[in-house]
Amino acid sequence: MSAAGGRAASAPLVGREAEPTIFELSRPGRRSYQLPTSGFEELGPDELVPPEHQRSEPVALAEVSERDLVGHFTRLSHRQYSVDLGAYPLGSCTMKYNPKVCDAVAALSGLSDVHPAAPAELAQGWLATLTELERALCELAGMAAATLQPAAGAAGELTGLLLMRAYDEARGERRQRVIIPDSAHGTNPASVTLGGYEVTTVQSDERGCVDVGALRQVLDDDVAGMMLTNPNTLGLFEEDIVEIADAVHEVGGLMYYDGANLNAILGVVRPGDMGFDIVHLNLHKTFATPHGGGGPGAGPVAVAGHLADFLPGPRAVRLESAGPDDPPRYGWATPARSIGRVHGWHGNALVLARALAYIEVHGRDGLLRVAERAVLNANWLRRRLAGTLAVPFDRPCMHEVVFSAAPVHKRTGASAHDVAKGLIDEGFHPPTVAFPLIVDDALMVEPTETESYETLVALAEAIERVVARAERHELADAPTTTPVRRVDEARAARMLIPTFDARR
Amino acid sequence: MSAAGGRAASAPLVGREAEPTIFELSRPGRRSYQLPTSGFEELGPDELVPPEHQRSEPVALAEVSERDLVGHFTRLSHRQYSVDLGAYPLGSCTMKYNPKVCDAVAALSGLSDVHPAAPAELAQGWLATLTELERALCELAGMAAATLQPAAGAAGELTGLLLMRAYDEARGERRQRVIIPDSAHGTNPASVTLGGYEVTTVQSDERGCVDVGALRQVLDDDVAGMMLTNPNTLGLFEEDIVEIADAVHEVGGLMYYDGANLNAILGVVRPGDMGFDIVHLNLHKTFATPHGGGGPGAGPVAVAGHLADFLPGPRAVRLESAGPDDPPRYGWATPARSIGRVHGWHGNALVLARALAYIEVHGRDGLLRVAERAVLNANWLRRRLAGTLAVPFDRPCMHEVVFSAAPVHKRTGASAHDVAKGLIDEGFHPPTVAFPLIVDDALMVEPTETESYETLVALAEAIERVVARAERHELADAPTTTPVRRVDEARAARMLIPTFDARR
Amino acid sequence: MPDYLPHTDEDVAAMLEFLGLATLDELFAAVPAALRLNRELALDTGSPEPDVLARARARANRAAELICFAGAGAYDHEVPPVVRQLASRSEFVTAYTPYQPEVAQGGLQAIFEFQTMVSRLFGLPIANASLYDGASALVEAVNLAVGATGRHRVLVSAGVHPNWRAVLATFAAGTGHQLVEVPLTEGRSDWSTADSEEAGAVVVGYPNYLGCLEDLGAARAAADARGALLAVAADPVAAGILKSPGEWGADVAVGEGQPFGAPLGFGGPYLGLFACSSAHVRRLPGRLVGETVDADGTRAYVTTLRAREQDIRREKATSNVCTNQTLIALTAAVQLGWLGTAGLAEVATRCARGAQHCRAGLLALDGVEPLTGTTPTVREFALGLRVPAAVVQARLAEEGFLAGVALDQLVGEDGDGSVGAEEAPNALLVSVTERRTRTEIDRFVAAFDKALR
Amino acid sequence: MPDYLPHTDEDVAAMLEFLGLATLDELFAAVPAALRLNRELALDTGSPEPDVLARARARANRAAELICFAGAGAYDHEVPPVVRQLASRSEFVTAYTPYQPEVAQGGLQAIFEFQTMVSRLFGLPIANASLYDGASALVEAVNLAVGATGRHRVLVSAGVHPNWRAVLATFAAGTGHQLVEVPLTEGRSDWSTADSEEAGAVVVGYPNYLGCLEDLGAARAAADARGALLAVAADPVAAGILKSPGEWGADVAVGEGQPFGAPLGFGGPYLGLFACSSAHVRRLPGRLVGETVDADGTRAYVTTLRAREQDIRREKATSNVCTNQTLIALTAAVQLGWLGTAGLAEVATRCARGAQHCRAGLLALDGVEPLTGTTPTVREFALGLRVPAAVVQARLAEEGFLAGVALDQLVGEDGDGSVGAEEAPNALLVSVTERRTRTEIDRFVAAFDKALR
Ligand SMILES: Cc1ncc(COP(=O)(O)O)c(C=O)c1O
Ligand SMILES: Cc1ncc(COP(=O)(O)O)c(C=O)c1O
Repeated sequence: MSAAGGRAASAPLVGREAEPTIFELSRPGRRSYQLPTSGFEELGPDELVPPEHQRSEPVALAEVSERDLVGHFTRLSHRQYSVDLGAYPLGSCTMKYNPKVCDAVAALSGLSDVHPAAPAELAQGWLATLTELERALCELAGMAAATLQPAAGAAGELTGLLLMRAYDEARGERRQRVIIPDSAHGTNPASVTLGGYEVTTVQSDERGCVDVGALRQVLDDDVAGMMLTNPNTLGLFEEDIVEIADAVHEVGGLMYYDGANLNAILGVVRPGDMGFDIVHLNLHKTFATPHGGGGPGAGPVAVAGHLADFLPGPRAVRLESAGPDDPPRYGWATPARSIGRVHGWHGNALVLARALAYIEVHGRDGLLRVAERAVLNANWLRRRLAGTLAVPFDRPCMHEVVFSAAPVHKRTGASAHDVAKGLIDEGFHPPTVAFPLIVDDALMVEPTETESYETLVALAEAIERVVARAERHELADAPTTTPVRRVDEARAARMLIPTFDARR
Repeated sequence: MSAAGGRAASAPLVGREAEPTIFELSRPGRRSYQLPTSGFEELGPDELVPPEHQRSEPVALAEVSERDLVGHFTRLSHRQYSVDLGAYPLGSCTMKYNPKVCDAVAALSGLSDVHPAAPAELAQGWLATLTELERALCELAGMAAATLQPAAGAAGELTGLLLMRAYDEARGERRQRVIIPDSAHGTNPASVTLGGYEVTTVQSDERGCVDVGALRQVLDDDVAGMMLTNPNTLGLFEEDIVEIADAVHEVGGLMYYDGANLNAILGVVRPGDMGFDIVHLNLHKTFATPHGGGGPGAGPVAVAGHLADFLPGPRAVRLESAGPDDPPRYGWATPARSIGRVHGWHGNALVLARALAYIEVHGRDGLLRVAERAVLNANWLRRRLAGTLAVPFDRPCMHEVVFSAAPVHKRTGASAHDVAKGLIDEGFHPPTVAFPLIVDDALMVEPTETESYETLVALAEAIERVVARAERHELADAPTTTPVRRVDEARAARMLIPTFDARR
Repeated sequence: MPDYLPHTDEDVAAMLEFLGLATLDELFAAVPAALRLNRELALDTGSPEPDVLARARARANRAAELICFAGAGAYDHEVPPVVRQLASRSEFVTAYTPYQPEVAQGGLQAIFEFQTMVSRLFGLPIANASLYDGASALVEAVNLAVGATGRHRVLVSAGVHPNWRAVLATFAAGTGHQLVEVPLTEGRSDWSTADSEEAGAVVVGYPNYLGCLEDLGAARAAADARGALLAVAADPVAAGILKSPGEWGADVAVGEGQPFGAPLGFGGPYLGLFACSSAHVRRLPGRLVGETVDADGTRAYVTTLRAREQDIRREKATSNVCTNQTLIALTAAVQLGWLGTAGLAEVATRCARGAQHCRAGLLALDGVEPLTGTTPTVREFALGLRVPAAVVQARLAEEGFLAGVALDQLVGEDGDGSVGAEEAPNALLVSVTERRTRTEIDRFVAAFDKALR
Repeated sequence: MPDYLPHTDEDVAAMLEFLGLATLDELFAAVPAALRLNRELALDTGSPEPDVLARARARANRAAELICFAGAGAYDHEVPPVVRQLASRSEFVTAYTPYQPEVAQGGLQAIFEFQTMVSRLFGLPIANASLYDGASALVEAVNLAVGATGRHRVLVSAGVHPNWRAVLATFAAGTGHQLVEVPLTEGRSDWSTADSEEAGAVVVGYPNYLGCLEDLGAARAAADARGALLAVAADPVAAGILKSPGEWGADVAVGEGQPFGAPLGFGGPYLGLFACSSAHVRRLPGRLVGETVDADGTRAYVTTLRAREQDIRREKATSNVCTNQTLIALTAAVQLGWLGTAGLAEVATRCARGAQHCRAGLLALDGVEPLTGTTPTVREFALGLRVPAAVVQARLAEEGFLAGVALDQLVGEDGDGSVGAEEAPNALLVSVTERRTRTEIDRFVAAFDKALR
């Protein structure tokens, strides 16, 4: 007998049982689907597909009633933390509140029901959206032009590296190395490899920033460029950025800006003005695309003028108008020396539309406030918690702050990981743990600008309580209030069960 | 300091704390609202309202950020059981699964953005919707015409009683009494009073049905009519319905059908064919309007031909077409001897549109299946649990079954109420308790047709386990898995706190 | 044959066997054969969802596309995506009345908050958990007043919405209340016309349905003179800038809550708001949520004073109300949470500002006269036109506007105490909400001018 | 100045004071003054939500209103209200990547179910948690094959979607793969044209982008002959009635998951599907959810084999993918849960049925030729027209149809191994989904006839 789809015992509201998989809820012969009346006689696969191509049996999916489908996924949703439930201070992830108006924009039929290969004349609204977003992003980044195709930050990074490469080749060069700081996000080195470069890591200094001396030592004319995020992944502003950029430029390298931390500097300082040549922007972080449990995002890449010709294509462009009073018209154009496509179509278009709406609602004034409040919140927490956790780099931070639980760990045996689990029982999603790698027992807190003063206080108090529990050795069991207790991650890798069918 | 809007500790997923009220989350100066750019100079109340009418201070509402608004109501939603989380076998309430397509219909701008006083020429689609629904309901009820105005079942009842009254008066009579069985829902006697009649209660016999002998004893020419639901609130079909109707008609009374239980007989037998003259239908029960935590519903009233002239108005009607090929046209008409309006406009229109969609998706075939499966499910549970709980009227039931926990109560001290609380910990919403009043320790179970066999089995097993726990005297504490434990209802009435302001 | 039922053929067979039955039909053995329908219902067979959606789309209405200047109790207010999204969470939508408070704290707390908001809005300490609509709230208010005073005579201002008065009259046939209409003079109730017999209630609108500010001091005096309670039918948006009914001394205040987050929806589901003084709490109609504690002493909510209600009190209940408008009340709590203190005041101010601009513009046209003299109005106003209102409506619809509400639709060709028979066909009630921009209003006035010619 | 920030002026003042700062600007003291923007951004000031929504509405596209016969990897499939509603639950939408499994079981379990569904669909035991889109999944498949074989040469059928091939080529500039195009003959890959050197991967579409059924046996043989892995780019809907890539012997199967619940959305966000044989699990790109237990032994889910991923393995990771398309994968799990075994087969069958009817109708017209000879097609098909495809598209748009995809838009005016230079401008790819009724198709054919004249 299959499981009962109407039993809510897995909903934290009324129980703590495991939710059956949809396959366990399945019963042959049940169905949810309804298709429109087509008016066709009922030809089956036999008449439609040559025998050698026919599937012997239909794909065995779950067979559930609509009622069980709804019960199942609604209960699953109750087993999922989210920004809409509470603060989500994951450092580097910028889990801010996402205005619902952006959902409404993305749901508009006039945008969402458009085929990506529709002729440009039938998709003028979309082309206008893309060109306006490109313009706004370029203004925010201090860049000349952008591609909106990359589907996430990492895709933007790789695109940027291929731009470096194309630029190199156009110069007749074949540089081999790209420099990244040891604090860099893991996508940076991974993208460097995929871009066909070797990674040269440069140490951070005791202030948590790029060691300019060490940098100079690895710079030579084999260096295609350097990837940096500023503020960096420690939440610190690289004050020597001009010196760094100059040094890289001197050896003929390009500066790449990892825009995952742009939230901190909107309207304050622009990557282009810091000397960067290529910038990717994580729209799903800064521009309030809800993160969807791991995407979709968007990672547009903006570049300085000398790189515009290499951008992926086609790009939406505004066409010359026939007359001054004619409405604007838009078309597609591929840059002269384009590296080619980096997405099957035009990028994550509905995410792009959301980002434009976010920018429009906030405007230049609102975006500046975003940065100010994000930095204010992080600094307040840094100062407030300095007595509770270690602050490895104790100076004003930008939009996030990295603490270390190492002293607590040493004293009590409770690691950053344990502190994180303890915080769950306090009603908060934990900060990022174990990143950046250069800080022991890192707890990386990014409150974002949308959390209130009261929430910051409550979060600080919760962390203080958790550390106190650590001192009393009470964290080993945490979390205790969640539908499942601490999950055995090692076992998952050791006894791999990647599908329901692998259980047997 | 106000409460922290970003703390999720009240979400059952991560905690068990109380959720602050929105007033506790409030901080003067915060805001969510955004209004469209109007283009007006900023005149204030002083220029707009004469001084003696001006409010001295703005209405003190909560002041929260959009983020806190979302956190608060999302967390509240996690503290609320619902059909979409699991089975809701509340007897008499027909808590079936509501197809989401009905939500989509009600959300269509072309329907939901229409002003109720729009001229008929601009609202043809709505008038068509109303006439089609009226036709379908009349066919289902076996009646001639209907009003769609009543906003719920009780409003329909009162409308029906006023129709009786108008009919009486048109006959030059002034009857004083209306008969209802002792098993009737509380709205029936309450409506009778508001209709200006006196209630005469007729006992049920040992089979749970109207005692026809007792009925005859109270029938005379002062009786305006009788209200009955069939199947009745015990889930039993009144087999003597023809005799009952004849007897009432003989003394000149009208038969009123309380349609809250129509789900059981869709397409099987019709109130009109049973001899009823007036029928109200609870669209929010049978026709899958989600119940909304207590409404909105809709309670259309359908009547036999001799009462059509008395119906409330205006009613949407199909007009004579100019030519045979012309599209249908619709207008409003008020019946000749109408009792008048019973709703500020045309009834709960969007609920009516949902009901029509439900009827269309199911069709005549699907509606019959609804009744069959609803009755099948209830009977299966009746039989299955007959050894666990008492079945006061042990014969085949219709769409619901009334058990009694009285023997358990006597044996163990655990009442139907305790059993209900125990069932919550099993992951089920409890059945209706303490109704109908004529059964001691009643547990009234209406599984509805949308719950699966597996769910019925799980529910039965859960009830068995709870009764076993009762035997072990383990229920006094239940529920234990919920965000709040057993709620002190007596205290609420004794120390009335009906608003946040009354707390002080 | 797609539907929503989970039963496989095997399920049906196994369940029937368990019951000792051979066919589904035998489940209905208790139904006398002679009564059975024994034919198919004269309805279509079931259609798949996409077909039904397409059919519903085909029933779209032209009025939905027009820029709305119609009001009369149903208003085109801003409802932001955030409110729609929160209020449509399925936990709220698919719950029943909170009979089991332990698993219904979400809905209960939201309604507790709603009650608090309504109480503050109307300046009265008690508010219930909703009634069907403004009209039904008024019926209950009158029932309460009659019950409290024991007097069946009710003075009803003709400034109360004509549909609400019609509903009052319908239900008065059952309760036996005697309704006395008090006519308007220049848009205000003229209490001097009513005889001075004792009464149970005095009922007045604020602003009244023609948009005019009534003198509630006079209404209170009229009530006191007759030993009656004062029931005020208040516009809850205008209440954002007006002295509250409670402050004016009302015993009961009712209102139509649609402006707080409910779509126009062709008139429903709307929301009856109901507030009263503490003296009358035990006569309160409908549900009431109260705060209490759970077994651990944690704050909790529950429906309370249930002994008033029909399921317990039966024929002696304060009202017959059971299912109500809870979801719309919850929506209103979300919408008022979104508006907040400043937002509600701002919406009310904007409506008034737009209405004044619009009124001035229209009155400057040839062929437009005020219908209520110089009495101050807030968010809507009544005009007498040179041509029938229906004609103007039809012409303006061509220009993309819903011009307002033709008053003969509400009061009939013969008029009533608010609008006379001569005025009725040419009378138009125009309303402006915060959604109307200055440009829209100016275009509307220009189009109106054309339509009058 | 409405926005989403909760800070009152007092909050800001108090927080600054706590930090010993006088102004917000001092927070940015670390930013060298010379770098500061010191002007306002050249963007508009913030607009209230209703204005922004109105602006977005004004950017609506004509294509959205047309009856869609376009495909080429992006299809107009039925997405029912129930799927939209479930997939847009805010817990799913506003969560992050599940770094804390104890509070992310909901998303994790949904993705575990998604992986199982994709695995069954493609007939391969391992499926990951999503990639960006079909094109990026193909890039990762080739990377995996090259990594597994150590061979950089890759044979790519010209029947693989031209945009995907373009993306492959772009990224090959970084990885150094050598891509060899294998042309089509009558719509099928002609492996005989490729030299027989060793290769890392053989890549083929099934059906290919022109709608034709490739001989996967021949593709498998071509791979075996060169020591290559076989990577199949499969249409996941057609897979509902076709022998699975796994059954054909594919080592990796990828696909564009858009048809499972994602709107056309002008091309994104879509969903890269990726499945492979167990041998390659440690080279798998992207996230993988696995089942495990919690401390109490209760079943639980967690992302696993994380040592492949960039945040741990850095430059040695199997891929650089981090943020991905989780919500779209979850949507696909809901949609496939809704379709079920019978539904997916039915959708695939209906597409084929409609496409065959449409194809026959169009081929019967004067001025329409098949572009792929007699090779069997399933749900879409390519035609050569008498007039340029763009002209037909424009004319049919007037009649309310999106006529298909003009192939020169994909392959360029000069064509490629799938469509020759002479054919390209007049070539049209037509696709039919289960949403197209017979009446619509017949009307389309009639309008097409007119458009050709
Ligand atoms: C600093 C940094 N760089 C790059 C990335 C990669 O972006 P994405 O996850 O969108 O690929 C992230 C996000 O995870 C990040 O935090
Ligand atoms: C048997 C019966 N009659 C009448 C009613 C009253 O209907 P409503 O709640 O819609 O007013 C109900 C529902 O509660 C009921 O179950």
